[in-house]
Amino acid sequence: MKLRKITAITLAGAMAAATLGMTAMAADTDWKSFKIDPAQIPQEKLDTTISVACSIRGLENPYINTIKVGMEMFCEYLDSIGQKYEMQVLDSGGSNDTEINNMKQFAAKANGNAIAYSDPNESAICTSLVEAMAESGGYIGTAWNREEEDTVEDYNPNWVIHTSPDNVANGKAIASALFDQMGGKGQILVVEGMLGNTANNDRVKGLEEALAEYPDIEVAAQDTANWATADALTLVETWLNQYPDVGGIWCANDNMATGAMQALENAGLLGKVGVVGIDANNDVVDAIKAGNATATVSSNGYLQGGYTLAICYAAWAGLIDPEELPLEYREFATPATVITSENVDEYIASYIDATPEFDFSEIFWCKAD
Amino acid sequence: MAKENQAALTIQEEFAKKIKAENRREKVIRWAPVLVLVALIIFFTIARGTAFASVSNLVAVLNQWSIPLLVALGLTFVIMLGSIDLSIDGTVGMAGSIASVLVMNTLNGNNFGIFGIIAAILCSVAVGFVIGLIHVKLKVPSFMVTFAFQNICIGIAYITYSGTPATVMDPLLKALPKASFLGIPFITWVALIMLALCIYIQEFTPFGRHIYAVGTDETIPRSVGINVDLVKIKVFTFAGFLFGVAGVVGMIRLGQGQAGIGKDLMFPAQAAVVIGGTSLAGGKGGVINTVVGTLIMTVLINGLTMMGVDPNIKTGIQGIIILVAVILTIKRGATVISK
Amino acid sequence: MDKKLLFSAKNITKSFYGTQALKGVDLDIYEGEVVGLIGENGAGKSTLLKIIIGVQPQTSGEMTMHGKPFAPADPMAANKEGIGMVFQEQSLIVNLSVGQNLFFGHEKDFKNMGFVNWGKMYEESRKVLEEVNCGYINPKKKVIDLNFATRQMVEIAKVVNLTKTGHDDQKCLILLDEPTSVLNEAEVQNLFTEVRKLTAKGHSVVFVSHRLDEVLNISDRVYIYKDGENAGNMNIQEATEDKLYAAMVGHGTTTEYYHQSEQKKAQAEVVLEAKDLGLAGVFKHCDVKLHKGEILGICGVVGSGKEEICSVICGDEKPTSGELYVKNKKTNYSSPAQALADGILMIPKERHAEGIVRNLSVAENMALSNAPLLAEHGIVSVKKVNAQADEWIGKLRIKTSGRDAELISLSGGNQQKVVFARALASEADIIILNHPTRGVDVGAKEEIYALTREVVAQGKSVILLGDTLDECIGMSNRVIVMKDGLITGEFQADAGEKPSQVSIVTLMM
Amino acid sequence: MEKTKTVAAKPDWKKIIMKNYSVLVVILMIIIFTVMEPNFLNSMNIVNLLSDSAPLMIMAAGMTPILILGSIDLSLGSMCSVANVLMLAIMLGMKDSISSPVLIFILALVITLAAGVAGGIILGLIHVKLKVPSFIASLAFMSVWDSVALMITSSPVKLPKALKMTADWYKIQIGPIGLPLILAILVILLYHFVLTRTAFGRGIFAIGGNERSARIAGIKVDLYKVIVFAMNGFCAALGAMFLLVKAKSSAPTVGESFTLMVISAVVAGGTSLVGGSGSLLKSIVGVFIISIIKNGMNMVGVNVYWQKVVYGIIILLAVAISVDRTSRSRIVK
Repeated sequence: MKLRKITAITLAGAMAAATLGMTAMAADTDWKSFKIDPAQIPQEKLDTTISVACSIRGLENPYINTIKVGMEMFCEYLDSIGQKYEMQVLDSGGSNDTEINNMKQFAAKANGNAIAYSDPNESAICTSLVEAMAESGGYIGTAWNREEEDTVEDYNPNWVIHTSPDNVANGKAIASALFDQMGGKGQILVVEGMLGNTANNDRVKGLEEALAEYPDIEVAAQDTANWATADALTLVETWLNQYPDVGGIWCANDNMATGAMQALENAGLLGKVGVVGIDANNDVVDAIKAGNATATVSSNGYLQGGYTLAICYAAWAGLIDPEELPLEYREFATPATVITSENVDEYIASYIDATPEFDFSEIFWCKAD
Repeated sequence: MAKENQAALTIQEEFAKKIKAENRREKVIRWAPVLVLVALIIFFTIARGTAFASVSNLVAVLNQWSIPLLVALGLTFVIMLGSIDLSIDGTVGMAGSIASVLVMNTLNGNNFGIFGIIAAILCSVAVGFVIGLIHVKLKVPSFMVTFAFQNICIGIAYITYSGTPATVMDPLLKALPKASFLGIPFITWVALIMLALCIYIQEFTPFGRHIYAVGTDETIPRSVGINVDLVKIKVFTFAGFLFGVAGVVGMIRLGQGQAGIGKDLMFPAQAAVVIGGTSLAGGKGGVINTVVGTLIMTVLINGLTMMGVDPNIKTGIQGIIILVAVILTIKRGATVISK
Repeated sequence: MDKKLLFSAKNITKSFYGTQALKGVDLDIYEGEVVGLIGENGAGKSTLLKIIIGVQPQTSGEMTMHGKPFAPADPMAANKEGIGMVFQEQSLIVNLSVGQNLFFGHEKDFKNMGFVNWGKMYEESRKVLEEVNCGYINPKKKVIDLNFATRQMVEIAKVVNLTKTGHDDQKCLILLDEPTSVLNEAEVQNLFTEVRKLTAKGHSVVFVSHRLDEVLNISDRVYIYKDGENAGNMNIQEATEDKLYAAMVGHGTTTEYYHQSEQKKAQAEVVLEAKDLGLAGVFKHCDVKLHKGEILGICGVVGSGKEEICSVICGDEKPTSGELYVKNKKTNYSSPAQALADGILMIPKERHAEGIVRNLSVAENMALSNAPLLAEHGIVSVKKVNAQADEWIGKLRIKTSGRDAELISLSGGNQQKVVFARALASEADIIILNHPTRGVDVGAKEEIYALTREVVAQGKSVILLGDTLDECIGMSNRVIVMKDGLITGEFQADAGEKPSQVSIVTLMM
Repeated sequence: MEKTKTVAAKPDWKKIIMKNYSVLVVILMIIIFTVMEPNFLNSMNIVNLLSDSAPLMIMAAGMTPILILGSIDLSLGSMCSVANVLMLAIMLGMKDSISSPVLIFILALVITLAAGVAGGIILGLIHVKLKVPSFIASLAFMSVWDSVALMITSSPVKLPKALKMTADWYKIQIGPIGLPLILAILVILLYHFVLTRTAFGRGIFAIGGNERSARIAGIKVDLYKVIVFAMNGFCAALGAMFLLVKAKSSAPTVGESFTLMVISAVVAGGTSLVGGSGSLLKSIVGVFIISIIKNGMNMVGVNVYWQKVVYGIIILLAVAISVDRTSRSRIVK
């Protein structure tokens, strides 16, 4: 089980986030090993066409594509147990209003026989999405963005779970990896994602936390590249004229890290300046292996998309009652892996060279311990 | 005091004075874009010194200028018709994505080399042709046709690589972003060659004259027997060609093909064309104006990045400078109409 | 007639969307003659010319050119056969140079190794311009930098050249659709000289104009059309203005063209006074008084400043010196809207550019200036708008399919009538008529004159820039003459004491 | 005299249908989507269709007269973002000093609408007085407003629980139609009345048709233009409020995607981009065309990679069918 080994290198931050949810230390370990038993699903449920969806913010980012693939893997599992289903992707294109509309329309179509994974565009609209689903009687699991004051228990039973790879922790983890590689001192360039976006703000917050711990690291320049490769290339290209001695480049995602590396390559600095990003895009992972990039974070979109839907499915099929689930099994962290030169080979072997395989009947396998 | 002076003048003298003033104003208007550009360069040089005014930054500016220039050149002809093209974001991304999956890449076993690139450009030429055809034959406003094709082409770009963008592996293509000739980067050469082509078309072919005529008042060329519809279709097709070249160049520059290559190129290109002095009403302006316009935009972004302006207000400053530059190039007066 | 037939059209008809514009007209043109073509607006003159030049095909009927059947697919085909046309609306591309305009659409003739040889084109242009006595025009100049008269000459040069390309010995036919409307007297004479030169070489010219004196002056023969049908043709020797008028309108003419019997003396009250008014570089030191119930004519050549003085009074442009008093109140207008609030409204000269809104209906165009008057509590009454439209359509005999027709569907003269109706319907009591009868047929002219008389009888005042000098003198109570931006003379012109044309012209030139 | 007598206008059905192809497009799309996915017409989705389009509707109301003028406003979406974050920022600012949430909401709304009007006036004045074409002036303002929105709040903010009740009205239904859409349509009808039945409104059409003629005829061209831009700012701010209560949160980028969507909705309805013609009633239809396309595609579940392609093609078809071809002489740019 190579997967196990990698997930073992999880983030301290992510775990801290997980413990937040553990209000009552219910030692009900049975849930962890809970398995879907197809035999227990009533035939009428199996014959009902269930609408399956994942709501995403666009297709620019390869990470988001892995969520979609995760959903498709889960749907293969549904095939294997004889469940009828219809699958679709709701693309918001980065617009809050569109994402809410999409979810409402999806809910209306399915009439309650629906499960959805949602990556809210902004934490502020998380509950609006959940509400749309709850009103139709469908089941939804959210990931990433949610306001702190919100809890899944506000929308029992329809808001089944919320999983959160911790953006602050991710931002901090890659920053620390970068700073360590630089020997704890020097100048860095900061390439931010879209301004005003929750994920970006959290990641930058993580960077700032790390900066506080490394007093000799100095931010030479900081600007936005709107999550885009081309913008990052332009930005870094310009900066390199100004700060040729820079030691590292922190990027809020891997698309931008790709652009930063291209700029370094054009300037003949590739491999000499550390680059970090988040999302574990294939080209960045390859660059880590080649020694051209320092670190990235895999949030394992396959697992997020697939297992969130699996848990929602179990709720819809009546196998679990979300209200009975302990909170730690409804609000938890999914494993996130910091990929560095140390573990990059393993990651490539199991995720890039081979398509990962998951057993979706073990629905809580996705919970980071 | 001015009044007394005027009283002493005859009408003829006044007229001569007025014409002189008008000519002066005309000159200012004609040269305003260049003045803005020079002012920006001087300002950034003073503010950032050698970091801005260095050979390496000049190369960076040339690199960053190439794609906006290619795109804006295509747009210039469309705007000279009095039409508009919003398809840029899509066509550029589409051409780049198609090219990346046809040359040697990480996603599939294709290795069509130069033919892959030609095929990608042909795709966007085809899109330009179809846009022109629908616009002309179905009388759909160019705004709407190109808006629709912006979406269609972004979609096609997504479909080509279905998730993970293809990284270019072709050694020649990988080497190109670093390659330079006479100190000027390869991709800038591509842009400059296209620029020469555009100047040739605008200044030395009947087609170029016909574009002006159609933009001024299309009933006139029609009455002379010129096929106005064909002129329009040709312009959109040629724009498609330039967007395709921009897409391929973007792919080469990025080392990767993705829909995002074209993202956010469109509005800055529109701004660049107008800042340069090409009129949105059509019939006025040209390729050279666009060269200045795109340089202003590129230098502005480059300089503001170097200044380390708070990203939150950077776009705002850009907007204000665009506005100022345009205000300088505009004729005013009670009888002037602006839409 | 010993001359050779050059062009012939027999029984041409044309119907547009159900209306019959031409019901069967004929036109025979012999080599080396000038044929005048006259008729009221909508008589079918422009339609016939468009058919001859190939802009639109006829519904039925035959044409021959050089004795061969002739059916041009487009203007270029017509040019090849030796027919060229100067359109009523200017057809130069203002952002291109004179030379590029002259050879517009024929650039391929100068192509060399893929490049257009502009140098050669400009050389050719110079020759072409010299041929029509316009050698002073620099072919490299952009058209936008030329005045209207010069543009008109370029236009004529272009047509003359087009019809000659390739066939030096071929006889040409040149169609001039109201070519003189933007020219001053001297330029008209110059144009006529050119026309004569062309005909001396055996070429033929069709000349369309609403100015009968010009038609009589230049033509050898005159064709008259009425309502899309032949209404006769006559040699110039037998034609007089009265005869032509009778044939066009269909009933006897009145020599009391300007209704002078109804002309009343102006009242003493001054409604508008300009003191030392000036616009830098255009006119200055202008003192003008307008009395209640008066028609004040302003005469002058193009460029004398008479147009601009109207622009200033109606608020379109701000004066650079002097003062303007309206009803004893000092004013400082920055827009025509402010002038309208004081009761001043202008009927502009450039109908298409400044007069009409082409895609609005007849009724809406008429209500542009007085919409607030047609409103109750701020809400415009559609009933009133429609009633107003119906009233004026009747009064001015406007030919339209209805008050809801888009204005662009009307013929030029009828559009002008709509603009006229707008001014009369508004409550403005100082109306500036800037060439109110331009492009309007003789019958409608008379109606406009009668209405103008009616307007002043009601106590309103009018400033008139006449389309002809005759009109200006005939209509006005008083005439001001301008030259080079200064007022050079003033004449009382009440009925019975009209000044002579000569006395005015000497002050104009 | 008799030949010029005007004939009483008979209803010309052919012309009426040609002028209203966009309605046919809506009906056609409803039929096609229902055939493909019967749930398209289920009660819940009808409710969605009739309430989700409210923000788009209200913004289309502001944009339509601008297009009738022959102008364009590309800063609409960014203005909406500014109003969106501004309103919530004001609400949060007043939260501690004023106890009544309703009062807070109303005060914040009034200030926001005023800000929208002010923004519109600034843009209008720059366009009118400095003669900057609206396309480029609004393009510059798009950048400026984007920055202003980010300076007000750089991150999305949620409506605090204490004020959540102020968003409840958004879900009120009258029959199948949501209150927000009713409000939006009321605004449109009122504005439509103003446009067709006041001197101001008639002036707008005249200016769009021929600005010189309108000016010479004594229409207050500059004033009217500025008013139209101010109204557009007002509508953008109202739309921003709708988005705020709909999402129960504000975001500095919320309006971004609306600009082109609004313009395409208005044009799809049949208002021409060259100015002089158009109607707010047509824009209602146009908004439904866009909303139905988006809704229908989600209903049918188009493959995600194909979604944009399908969206583009349907919009193209819809506009190609509904574009006004009754005026033969019109030049399309």
